[in-house]
Amino acid sequence: MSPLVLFHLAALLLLAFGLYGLTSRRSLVGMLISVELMLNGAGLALVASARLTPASDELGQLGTLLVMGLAAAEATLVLAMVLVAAKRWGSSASDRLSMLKG
Amino acid sequence: MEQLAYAAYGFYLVLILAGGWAAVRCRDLVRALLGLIMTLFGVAGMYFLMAAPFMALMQILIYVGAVSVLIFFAVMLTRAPGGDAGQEDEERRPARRAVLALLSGVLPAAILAAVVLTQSPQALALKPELPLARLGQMLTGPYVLAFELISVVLLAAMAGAVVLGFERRKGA
Amino acid sequence: MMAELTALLTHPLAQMVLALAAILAFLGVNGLVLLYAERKVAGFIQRRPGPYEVGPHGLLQPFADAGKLMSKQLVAPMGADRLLFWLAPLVSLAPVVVCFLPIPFSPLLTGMDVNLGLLLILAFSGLNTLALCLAGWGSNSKYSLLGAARAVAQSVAYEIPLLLAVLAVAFQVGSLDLSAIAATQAKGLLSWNVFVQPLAFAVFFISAVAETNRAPFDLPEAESELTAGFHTEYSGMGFGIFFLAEYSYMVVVCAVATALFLGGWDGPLVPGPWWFLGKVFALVFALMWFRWTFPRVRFDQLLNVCWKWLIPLGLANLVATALLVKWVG
Amino acid sequence: MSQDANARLTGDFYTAPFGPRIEEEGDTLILNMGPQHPATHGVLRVIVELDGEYIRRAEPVLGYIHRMHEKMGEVKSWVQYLPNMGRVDYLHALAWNWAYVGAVEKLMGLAVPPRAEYIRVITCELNRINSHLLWWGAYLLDLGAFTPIVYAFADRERIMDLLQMVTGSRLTYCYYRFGGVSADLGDEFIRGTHEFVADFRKRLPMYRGLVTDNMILRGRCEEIGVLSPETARRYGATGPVLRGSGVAYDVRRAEPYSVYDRLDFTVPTGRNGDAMDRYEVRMEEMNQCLRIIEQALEALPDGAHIAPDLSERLLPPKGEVYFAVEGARGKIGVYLLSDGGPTPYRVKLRAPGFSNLSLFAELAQGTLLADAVSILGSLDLVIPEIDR
Amino acid sequence: MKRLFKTLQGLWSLAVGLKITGVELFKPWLTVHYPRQEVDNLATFRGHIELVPAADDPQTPRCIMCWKCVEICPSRCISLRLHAVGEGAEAGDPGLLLAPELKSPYSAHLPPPPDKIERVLDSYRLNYSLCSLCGLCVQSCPVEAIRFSRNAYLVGTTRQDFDLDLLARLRNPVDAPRPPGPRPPT
Repeated sequence: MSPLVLFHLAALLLLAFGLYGLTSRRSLVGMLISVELMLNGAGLALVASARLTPASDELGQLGTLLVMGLAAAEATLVLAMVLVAAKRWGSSASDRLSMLKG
Repeated sequence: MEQLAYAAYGFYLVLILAGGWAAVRCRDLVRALLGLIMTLFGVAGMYFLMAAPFMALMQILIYVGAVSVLIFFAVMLTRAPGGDAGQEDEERRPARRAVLALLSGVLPAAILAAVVLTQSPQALALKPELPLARLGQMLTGPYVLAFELISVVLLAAMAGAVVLGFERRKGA
Repeated sequence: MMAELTALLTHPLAQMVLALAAILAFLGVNGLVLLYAERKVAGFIQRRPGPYEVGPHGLLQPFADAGKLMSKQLVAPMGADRLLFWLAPLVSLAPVVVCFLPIPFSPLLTGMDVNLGLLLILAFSGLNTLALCLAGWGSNSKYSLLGAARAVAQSVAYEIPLLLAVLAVAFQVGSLDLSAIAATQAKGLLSWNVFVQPLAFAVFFISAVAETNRAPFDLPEAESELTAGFHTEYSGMGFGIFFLAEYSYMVVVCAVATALFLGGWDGPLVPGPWWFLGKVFALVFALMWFRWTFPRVRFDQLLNVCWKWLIPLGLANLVATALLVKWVG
Repeated sequence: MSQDANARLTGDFYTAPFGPRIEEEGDTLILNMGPQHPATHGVLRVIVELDGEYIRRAEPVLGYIHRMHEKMGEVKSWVQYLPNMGRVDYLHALAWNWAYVGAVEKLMGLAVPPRAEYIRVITCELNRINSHLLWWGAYLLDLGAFTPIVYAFADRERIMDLLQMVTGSRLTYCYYRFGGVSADLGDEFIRGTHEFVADFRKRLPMYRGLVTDNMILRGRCEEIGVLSPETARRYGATGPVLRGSGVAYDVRRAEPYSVYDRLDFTVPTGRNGDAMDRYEVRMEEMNQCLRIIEQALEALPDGAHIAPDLSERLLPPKGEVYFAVEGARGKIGVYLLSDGGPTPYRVKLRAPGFSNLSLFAELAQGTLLADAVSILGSLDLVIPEIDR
Repeated sequence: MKRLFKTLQGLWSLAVGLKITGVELFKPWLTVHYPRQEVDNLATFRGHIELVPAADDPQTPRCIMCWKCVEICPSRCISLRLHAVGEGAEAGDPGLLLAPELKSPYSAHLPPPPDKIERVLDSYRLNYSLCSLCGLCVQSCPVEAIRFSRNAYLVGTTRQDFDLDLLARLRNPVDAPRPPGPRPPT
């Protein structure tokens, strides 16, 4: 197998783990962790493609960098949301957040 | 040298596998977070392997240093009152959910894997390491819009977090 | 035979292993030396002899303490998450070893010549926060938990001015390589960045004190409020490793400060590495001096210093540096 | 065993009356500060309910070193009760000595020779400096400065050497006797005290430079634990705590005893009633102590140091008496009820620390944990005195 | 502007603090370094009490066995034993053990002892672990037969080590006070 396929398979593994976690987890924080896994998979695939195919190296790395920035922003927001949710419903389990307006 | 690279790849893959398993399966959220961190290190190692050390270090700096600490904070602040701190709730019908989750996780990945295995282009030899200055030039040149956008998104996230946090303080 | 050996020794991997071994040895010795030095400094400031009984002038005291710590039973408190509890000290110490790799003791004596050395140190030293979190969480103690919460907020906040100060120097030199940065300051005393960028140095040093959790910013362990904060529950070698890690981080930040601002190995008469070490330990002494002089600040004051003073100053400095670099060259 | 019984057994007698959480949201944390905690300086236990680092409620729990001093007074003879006094408040032992001795003298109508009165003033004020110095060091220790307490101990050491010269002890003095003091002052003591006063005058500015003016200390003390004069009066606070709130109440001035009415000194007061004011009041009080000592040394008359023909087998007349002195922590009062027998019928000790500690729950509410430590330190508590 | 000034003033105060500790750093030690040096101010130190020998015989205590010290001691840490010799001395008669010229409420109900007996002190024990060093016994002694020792270095590993037989210590001084004055550091 070529190195490219190996890296892509690792990225897919991350995607699978992330999707599995996202559906099986019930707490917001657990889901956030799974999302981070998936984002990492995406980053890995991007960089691998950029480094090992004729595609633009800069573009791949920059894209991953931007994904990382997005992840940071997302984590900040989720942290705030989890706090509010925990304050209102006493739990961050997603099932209990079915109410539309608190 | 070739062997060494494969050995390193195997090591990182093991990190990713074990970490990923812990991240999605551990009932204790802090342990799950620890799994995530292990995975992040595995990915960082793979970046190193691809001679993209800047990406690897940014991965550690941003993900491990900032994002995981934030997640840790979230775990800490959402303690359930009953004392089962940072634990996932028990599922009423765990088997059904697990099967569904497994399907939803494995199916898309399997399809994509098939594509990757059959349609993958021939890999090139590793390109020379990208100089940092080049990345900077790209960021301020052709991709300045993306850079600006991510700045705006970060700012908005920060402002949003502050607003949400303040609302909480008022309620207390 | 000889040629093979030489080839093996010059292999980058072998070099790295050698460097790691050297760093580990250095860490151990450094921990012992600083343990002794801190007590002597405290003693002399307080006009007492400090350790005196074990060995001549108490020189063997650190060994006695290390022996004591190592021979103590490892106790995890009831209800603690044992995995996290014992992992935390290791997570605290392991990254330090990596942080030592790119530190340029002299143009030749560098563990690993990385062109992103600065970034490497910043990335790995951030892991210490994580260790404090794990320790606080895993201990199943309320004091530890409060200490961990403080540690998170403090190091997340102070990482920003630290980065800003470092970036200003990196802009000016145009490199993230510590050796390269130090090399630009080898043109005598006035070329040192502490005179070129005094504001950045001040911001960096204050943030470094906070990042290493040293007094007066030692809030995560605040003895008189949180008993010992995140390491309340640790005894024996668990505590010992935290201790070693703290002293190692002190040396790391002081070494970075030396390379970035104090001219690195630059100095007359004696060889470069001695100058480098001398400057590092002078800064370490300053940290100790602070600790034995000042009261501890309060948590909100600590964050206020960061947000109201250090970050604006660091930003202004960064912008000014960028403009100067752009216009002057 | 049933679940309920289990819960009752594992619970804590004190946390149960602490009551249910204020709000139903489980966001608060109940933290046990003490009985072994570096900031409580002894076996005081404070239960605090925290919201983050903010204190919702704080409640001191007393009694961990209750030693039944009052009850002991009923079984020991009048003379035998003397050594107990040095143990009530070990930091200002001589003031407690004085309070008890003074009460018995008042009950018996015993005259004290003038030299003994001046000796008492000199030694008691030295002891007061000693007490304030220890408070100073310990308070800064609470605030995270490790060195001042060692500097304070260097000065304390000199005071203790001086007091050892006349009392023979270094901490728990038992020096005053009914009708005088147990030993006379020597020339060496007088010379040493003069030297000490001169040297300590020079040390005070150093203390100011080292910490009092320090930006960090001011940040930790100013506007922390603001105590209004009304609240202070309501709780019966005395001493520097009350004076820090601007009430110039000092037993030495308000109800002068001994020869204090012949000595010239001012009663320092604060303005805002915050921790910094209490701090400044104590620092200035040390200065005033020096003035008092100087004047007393100047005016020290010759003569006997103890009233003659004092029998050990003392039988005071029937009656009751209350005598108060100004201790380092506030008003120390001793109430004695005598039925004419060989032992007191009832002894009641008024400890200033008890009233001052009662303030803590109100002052600490809504502050940060670190501020609560600062407030607790600024009250200058000696736990054995609170429990007695 | 005012805030900036205040901050600068605060920073200056930090520098002043550093200067003070920096100066102290180079001053000599203040501590008396115990095993090598000793304090020299024990002249008035109250150690445990000890018996004063009679003027003519250093082996005999001055004590007249009046029991006053035993009575006044708040913690009852002094105990003495004696026996009577001479005519009329019978074992077990507590009245014999009291000095005839001294009366106390504790001895008031006892018959007056015969005159012609001589009393011999067998032991004078001090339970030092109970003693609070108040000095009442020393003060109450009518013949100044007790005084404070200057022994600040009494140590022991068991509680019994502090149950001192003062008579034996008088006859056989085990730990005589060292000559005063600091010893040079070794």
